[in-house]
Amino acid sequence: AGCGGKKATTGGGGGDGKKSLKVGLAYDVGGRGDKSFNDAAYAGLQKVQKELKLDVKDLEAKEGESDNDKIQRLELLAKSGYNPVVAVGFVYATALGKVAPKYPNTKFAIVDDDTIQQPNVTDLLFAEQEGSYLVGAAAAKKSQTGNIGFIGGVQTPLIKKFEAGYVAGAKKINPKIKVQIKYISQPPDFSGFKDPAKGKTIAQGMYDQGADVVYASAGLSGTGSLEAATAAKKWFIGVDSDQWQTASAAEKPYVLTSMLKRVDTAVFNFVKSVGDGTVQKGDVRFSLKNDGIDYSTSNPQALGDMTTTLNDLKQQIISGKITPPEK
Amino acid sequence: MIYRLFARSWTRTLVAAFVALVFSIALTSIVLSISGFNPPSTFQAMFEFGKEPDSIVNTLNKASSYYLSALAVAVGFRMNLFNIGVDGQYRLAAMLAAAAGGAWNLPVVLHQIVIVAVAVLVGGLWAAVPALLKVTRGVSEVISTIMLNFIATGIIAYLLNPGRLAVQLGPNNIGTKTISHSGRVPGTPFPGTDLKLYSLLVLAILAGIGFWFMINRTRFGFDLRATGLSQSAAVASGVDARRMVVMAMVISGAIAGLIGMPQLLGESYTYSLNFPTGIGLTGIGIALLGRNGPVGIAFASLLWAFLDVSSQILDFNDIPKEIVAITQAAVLLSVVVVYEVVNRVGQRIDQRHVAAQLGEVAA
Amino acid sequence: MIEQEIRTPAPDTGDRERRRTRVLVVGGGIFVALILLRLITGESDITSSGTMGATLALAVPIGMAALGGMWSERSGVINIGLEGMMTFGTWGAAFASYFSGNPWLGLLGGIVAGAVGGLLHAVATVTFGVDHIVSGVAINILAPGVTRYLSDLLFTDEKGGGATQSPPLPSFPTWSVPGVGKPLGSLEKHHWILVSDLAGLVRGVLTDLSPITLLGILLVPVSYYLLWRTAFGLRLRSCGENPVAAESLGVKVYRMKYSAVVISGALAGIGGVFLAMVASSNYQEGQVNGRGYIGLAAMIFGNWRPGMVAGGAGLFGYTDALQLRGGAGAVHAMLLLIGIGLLALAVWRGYRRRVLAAVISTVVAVGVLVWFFLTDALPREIVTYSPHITTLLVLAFAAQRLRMPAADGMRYRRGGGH
Amino acid sequence: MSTTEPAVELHGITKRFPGVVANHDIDIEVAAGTVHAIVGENGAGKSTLMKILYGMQRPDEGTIKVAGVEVALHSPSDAIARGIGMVHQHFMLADNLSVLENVVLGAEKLHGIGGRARRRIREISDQYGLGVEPDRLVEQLGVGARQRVEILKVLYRGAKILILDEPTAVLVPQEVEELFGNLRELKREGLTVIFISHKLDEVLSVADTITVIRRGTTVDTVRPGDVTARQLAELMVGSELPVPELRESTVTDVPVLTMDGVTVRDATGRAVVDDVSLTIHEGEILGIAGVEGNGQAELVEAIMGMLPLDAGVIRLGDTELTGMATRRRREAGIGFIPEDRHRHGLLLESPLWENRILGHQTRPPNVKRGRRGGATGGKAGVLIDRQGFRSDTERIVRDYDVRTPNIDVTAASLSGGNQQKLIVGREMSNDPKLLIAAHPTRGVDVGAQSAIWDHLRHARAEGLAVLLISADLDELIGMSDTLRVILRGRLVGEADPATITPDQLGSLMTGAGEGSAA
Ligand SMILES: Nc1ncnc2c1ncn2[C@@H]1O[C@H](COP(=O)(O)OP(=O)(O)OP(=O)(O)O)[C@@H](O)[C@H]1O
Ligand SMILES: Nc1ncnc2c1ncn2[C@@H]1O[C@H](COP(=O)(O)OP(=O)(O)OP(=O)(O)O)[C@@H](O)[C@H]1O
Ligand SMILES: [Mg+2]
Ligand SMILES: [Mg+2]
Repeated sequence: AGCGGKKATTGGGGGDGKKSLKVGLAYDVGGRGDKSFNDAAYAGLQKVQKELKLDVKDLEAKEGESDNDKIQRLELLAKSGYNPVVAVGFVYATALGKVAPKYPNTKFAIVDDDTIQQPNVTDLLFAEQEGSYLVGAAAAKKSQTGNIGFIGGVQTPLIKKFEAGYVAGAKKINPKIKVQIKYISQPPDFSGFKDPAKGKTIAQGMYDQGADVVYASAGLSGTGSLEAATAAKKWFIGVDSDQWQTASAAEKPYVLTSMLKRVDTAVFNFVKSVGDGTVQKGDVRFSLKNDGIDYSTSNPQALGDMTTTLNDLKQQIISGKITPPEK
Repeated sequence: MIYRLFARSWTRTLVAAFVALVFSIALTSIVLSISGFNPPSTFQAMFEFGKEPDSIVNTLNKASSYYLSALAVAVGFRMNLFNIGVDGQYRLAAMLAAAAGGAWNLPVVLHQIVIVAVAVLVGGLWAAVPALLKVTRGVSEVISTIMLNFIATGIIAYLLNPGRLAVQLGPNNIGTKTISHSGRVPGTPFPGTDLKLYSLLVLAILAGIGFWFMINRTRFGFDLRATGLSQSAAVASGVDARRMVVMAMVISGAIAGLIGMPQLLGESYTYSLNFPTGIGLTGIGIALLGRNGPVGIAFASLLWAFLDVSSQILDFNDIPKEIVAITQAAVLLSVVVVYEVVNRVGQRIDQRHVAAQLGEVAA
Repeated sequence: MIEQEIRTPAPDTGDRERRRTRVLVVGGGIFVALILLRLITGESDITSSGTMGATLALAVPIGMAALGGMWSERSGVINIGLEGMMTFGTWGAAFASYFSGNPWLGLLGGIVAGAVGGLLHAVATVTFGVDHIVSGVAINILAPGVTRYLSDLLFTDEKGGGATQSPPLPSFPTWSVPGVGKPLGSLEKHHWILVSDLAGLVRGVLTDLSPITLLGILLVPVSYYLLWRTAFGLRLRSCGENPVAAESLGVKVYRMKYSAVVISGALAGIGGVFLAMVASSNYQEGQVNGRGYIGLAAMIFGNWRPGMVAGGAGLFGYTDALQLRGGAGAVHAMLLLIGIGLLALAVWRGYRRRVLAAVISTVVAVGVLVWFFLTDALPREIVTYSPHITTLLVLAFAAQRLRMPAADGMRYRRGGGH
Repeated sequence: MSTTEPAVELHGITKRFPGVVANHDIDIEVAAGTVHAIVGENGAGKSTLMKILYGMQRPDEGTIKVAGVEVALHSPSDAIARGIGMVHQHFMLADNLSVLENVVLGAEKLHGIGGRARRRIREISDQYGLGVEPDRLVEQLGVGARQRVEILKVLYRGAKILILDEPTAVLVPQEVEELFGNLRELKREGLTVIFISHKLDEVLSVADTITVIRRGTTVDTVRPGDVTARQLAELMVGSELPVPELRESTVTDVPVLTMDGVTVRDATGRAVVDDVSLTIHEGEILGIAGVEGNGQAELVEAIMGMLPLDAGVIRLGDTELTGMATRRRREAGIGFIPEDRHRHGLLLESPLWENRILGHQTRPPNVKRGRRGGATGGKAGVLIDRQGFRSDTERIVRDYDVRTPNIDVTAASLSGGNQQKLIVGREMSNDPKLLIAAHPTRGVDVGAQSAIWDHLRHARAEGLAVLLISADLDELIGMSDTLRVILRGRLVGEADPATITPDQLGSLMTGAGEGSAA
């Protein structure tokens, strides 16, 4: 946030003659800078701002807040003429379910949830298990010890999806592979997404016990795991965004790949479709098929020739020959 | 005149609160100015937003949980018992009550009563653990309740699993089975908004009255206060200090059990991954701000909730809304300091007054 | 009055010696028990260098908080605000190191930020006589608000920063005792009884040390020396035992308490520096995550004495390391140790004719052992909190033997004595 | 003895506390190399004056000269630097530190805190025959030894002027003699001693000069040869002293309190109350004499149920008290005037009417009667009766002459005597059968003192049984029907108050004259 003065706090109900959209976005707890899906959503928003030249407004959530706070946040955006409005994270499900019917002319989207049945709500869903499957395969290919690790930030259904895909992908390459699995915290304690110290300790433990590739699906805690990888000179797999990009020069060589969850693409496409009038109602599924899910190839030295195998698997998933498990 | 002003403890509290508020507003303004924002327009934006019907409802709803939480803390504070564990107590209580409410289908009224009773029971029992550790093993309740907060999280995590007490609520959310209509308490409409007031706000009011009555009108309340004012004098007067510790802690935990009820029965109907957390810790601050009195706490929780709610507009105006946290902390710290000073001045004036009235010059 | 002294023991010249032996015996005993446990259960991680290293890394921030608490309470001021002071420390470290690019300035920044928190506590408790717990709680509420506000102001426009975190920070160089890592590492691999365990222990403690870890370890004997072997320390402790007496002998009680609480904050700040810059590579909101409170528990467990306080932090760090690295298996193995320990306690109590206590211990011990033999692993959710459960259990068994400074937590007014 | 400058001169010293003028225009000159006594009643302002001289408190007005030089004493260190040392009325020792640490504290520059200091302490201890062992924890020491540590503390700092604030209060006569021997020794070495007491015979025996303080101001300075104890007393009080005495005996043969083989052990297993048996009858005041710290406090707490018994039986009338909770004992008819009214008798920050409830929480007029009254004797209700105790507080204030503007002021704002009268009034309410009175007139002014004695005499005539504990031997002898002596937790002797003198009682208290003097 810059030192801006007051922007419009109240506004007409979006009824200006010009059809210039104002885009609102409400983050999940953690907000901008979580190196995870909030950040990805922000990236999408920036793209909207840059390429579509639209007015944007992003609001943050507070830890431990109630549904009413979320309702007010969404209403604040809708009431002030922001349209479309994107809610980042399933935590907004209940709130959006109540707000959406009140603003039938506003287009809403929610990330990671499909429980709201409203005509003006688009669900942005991701097949994380598909991307995880691919990086699992990459890990198994890369591993010389036949021992790899998975670190989950918080043991929620969402993160378990990552785990399931990863394990299945690894087993596909090497059925006898050993996968060490560890979650940092348990819901409702969400500190596991932001405790790099523990992310580091756990990764160290995994490397000490023979793993040579670790996949951290743990938000910020993953940065600790990457440090451990660098110290141990072993492999690390990032999540959500391409962590090779944000890694330091010393760390880059150890980032094998990242599982990409294109929340940015999803947000951008959704906003664009609202502008085009081609907005899709109901579920929009992002997967390998439509590039909403992918793996990164920013460290080609590390990946070497395994890309062929991975791309082959990717095709099999897209074509439906392989269906990575969600649980 | 000054004597009159300082004669009663509630006037002292009022003076302290006022001074602290002025101080905090000044401090907040300074911080805002230094960061390049305009304090008056910031406050005005907060105020404008805060008085919208939506905000009022949200403030009142929030204040009801805060109030119960602070009350729970205050029961302990009144006898110098630091129940830092309200947070764990209310979360565990809300979770188990939600699970019970979802699992058992009972007729209306009975259903609600059972849910609330489970919450009260769980809260009280969980609070009994540190109490018993204190009286039998001499473990400081400050440390044990902090540890028990963590352990409560572990227990909740263990139970809140599909196959145990949880069901899948959405692709990414789990929670206890949703409580059926017979167990819910419909909200009360409020003019100008379709947000509803939690009807169980009345629980907070009742608890407040009960607390006031207990402290000021019952023997138990007297014993409680006496123990807080001077444990040695209370023991000499026949108060059983160990029993008081257990009783106060259990009552505190029982009230803590109520914290989640307005939200649970009036809004979410399930204890899921996004059930509000941390209210127990907020309650500590509010209890201190309200000087552990039922009326003071009411004002304090309203103020706190108002600041929380209206902070949303700051974000909207690109002002870091954490300024509110600074205001809250400043109010809190300054109110305890100012109260200490006011109290000391008050006592001195008191003694002078007594001496003057009696015309005593020498010792 | 001579007759009243008849019962007093002979001058305690052997006291310190005895205490030192006891520390060695207890420490050695635990170590041997762990080795046995490793043999029985086959969980090699129980004594591995990795576990020891992780123990150290997890124990340092807690130990710093605990040491800070000890300084403060030795002067008679309860410091429950350690959590907030650590938070200040994490932020101060991030601010100073990021904008200067120098990790050492980060250390300084963390120390100063923590000390400022301590100063605030001192002003409230010493000068204004506010209840110590109340002031501490207020500081714990203040710290996250202030740091978040400042982060929003200062970090959001930096690459990788935000309202809840700082950009990546410069890191400290690490250091190993030369010539130790390799040979010990190969020794450790053999899983020879005792030799490998010892090698693991030594290697874990002597390799890949950050300067902050070294500083933390060093501060334990330094604290001991300053508090028990210098005039300053004597004066400081006297304020925690009997401030009126201290004042009557010309000790500047306020000044001592101020120093102690500010030092306490600075130590907590070092804990924060460790969290932000060594354990991870950036400041992160909520990073302290209760470690200040746990430090307080470690301090109580350590009976307000540096050696034992460090031991308390170590115990917590060890349990945490075990649960994070080994997870359910290793912690499950610990059940066996707890069960046997409790049985031993029961026997000892029976020997001392404390029948009820012996019976209770036996019942608990049998319960734990049955649990061990009937299950293969503990629920993951519970294992995560095994350090907290351990702390609670340890306090429940040890609390009565503890002795806090006599005037700890009391409000003291200058000239307020009789 | 040089007759140059006086060692200390105090001129026009005034010190005000909120509501109290503790010192008012005080003038004293202390000649070097003498023992100068300052006498005055409880609360006359002696300690305050000495704290001013020791830099612990700043005077509001007045000047202080040490060896002819005017000084400003901002802290004890200033005083210490000028060779002034003080042994306080209440020991200033940290229990959990060693003797060595207590002694060197604040004077570490002299000989460090290690071996040199230890040697120096041994030296001083040997020189004055103090018998102090540097490495022992203070908590392991008895009262006498603690006092010698205090004196050593002062000597260690090389003090030339020694202030002793009521050093004899906790000593028995024989120990007092030893102490006076030490003081004379100090005087011979050229030290100046300022000695505070309100025990006149002691003062007359040891002092070279005596200054009398009354109500905060100096009234006269005299030489011991020129006055009698009686004259000195009248200077102190400004009027005739009230005398504690009982008229005819009202003792009946109805036992009220019976203790049989009562034993209480402390945490270390030592018997602090050892096989105590006694009986108090209706209309009888039984006094317990003993040096402080010989089990009196524990005895009282055992009767009140605040300490568990290790052996023995306590009965009130026919009711067995053993194992009964404190509250039940109070309900059974025990009133309790505690030794330390601030710790055990009052809620200082609460108004007087709330203090009326304390200790009587279950009885009218403080609580409303429960529903199930009648047959079971009216079980107390759970609600307090505001009207009831407010008006009863008014009654106590009236009947016991508690000086207060109203009953809404806090207990803390009353003077000590008035606080004590409130407690006495409260404990006499609800017609107790037994009153435990521990130091009932300690720290109370003369008027209040005789009022409290009157109340005790009156209640005794009506059949009250009283257990009286006091350090004031005149009070004990004057007010008791029966006297027992406690030593190291055991009742070691019985004395007849009609014939015994304070001196004889004193030797019984030390165990010198074992057995019965009656
Ligand atoms: N971290 C440390 N590193 C090295 N030695 C230490 C450390 N801490 C304490 N010691 C030494 O170990 C001994 C025991 O430590 P501890 O502080 O627990 O005992 P203590 O009870 O304080 O001993 P003392 O009687 O000397 O005061 C101390 O005498 C001290 O010299
Ligand atoms: N710090 C204080 N604050 C308020 N009043 C005080 C303080 N210290 C002493 N006083 C009051 O000043 C008066 C004189 O007290 P002081 O202790 O000097 O008397 P004393 O002559 O030493 O009595 P005693 O023989 O009981 O020791 C008393 O009324 C006491 O209550
Ligand atoms: Mg030590
Ligand atoms: Mg005195």
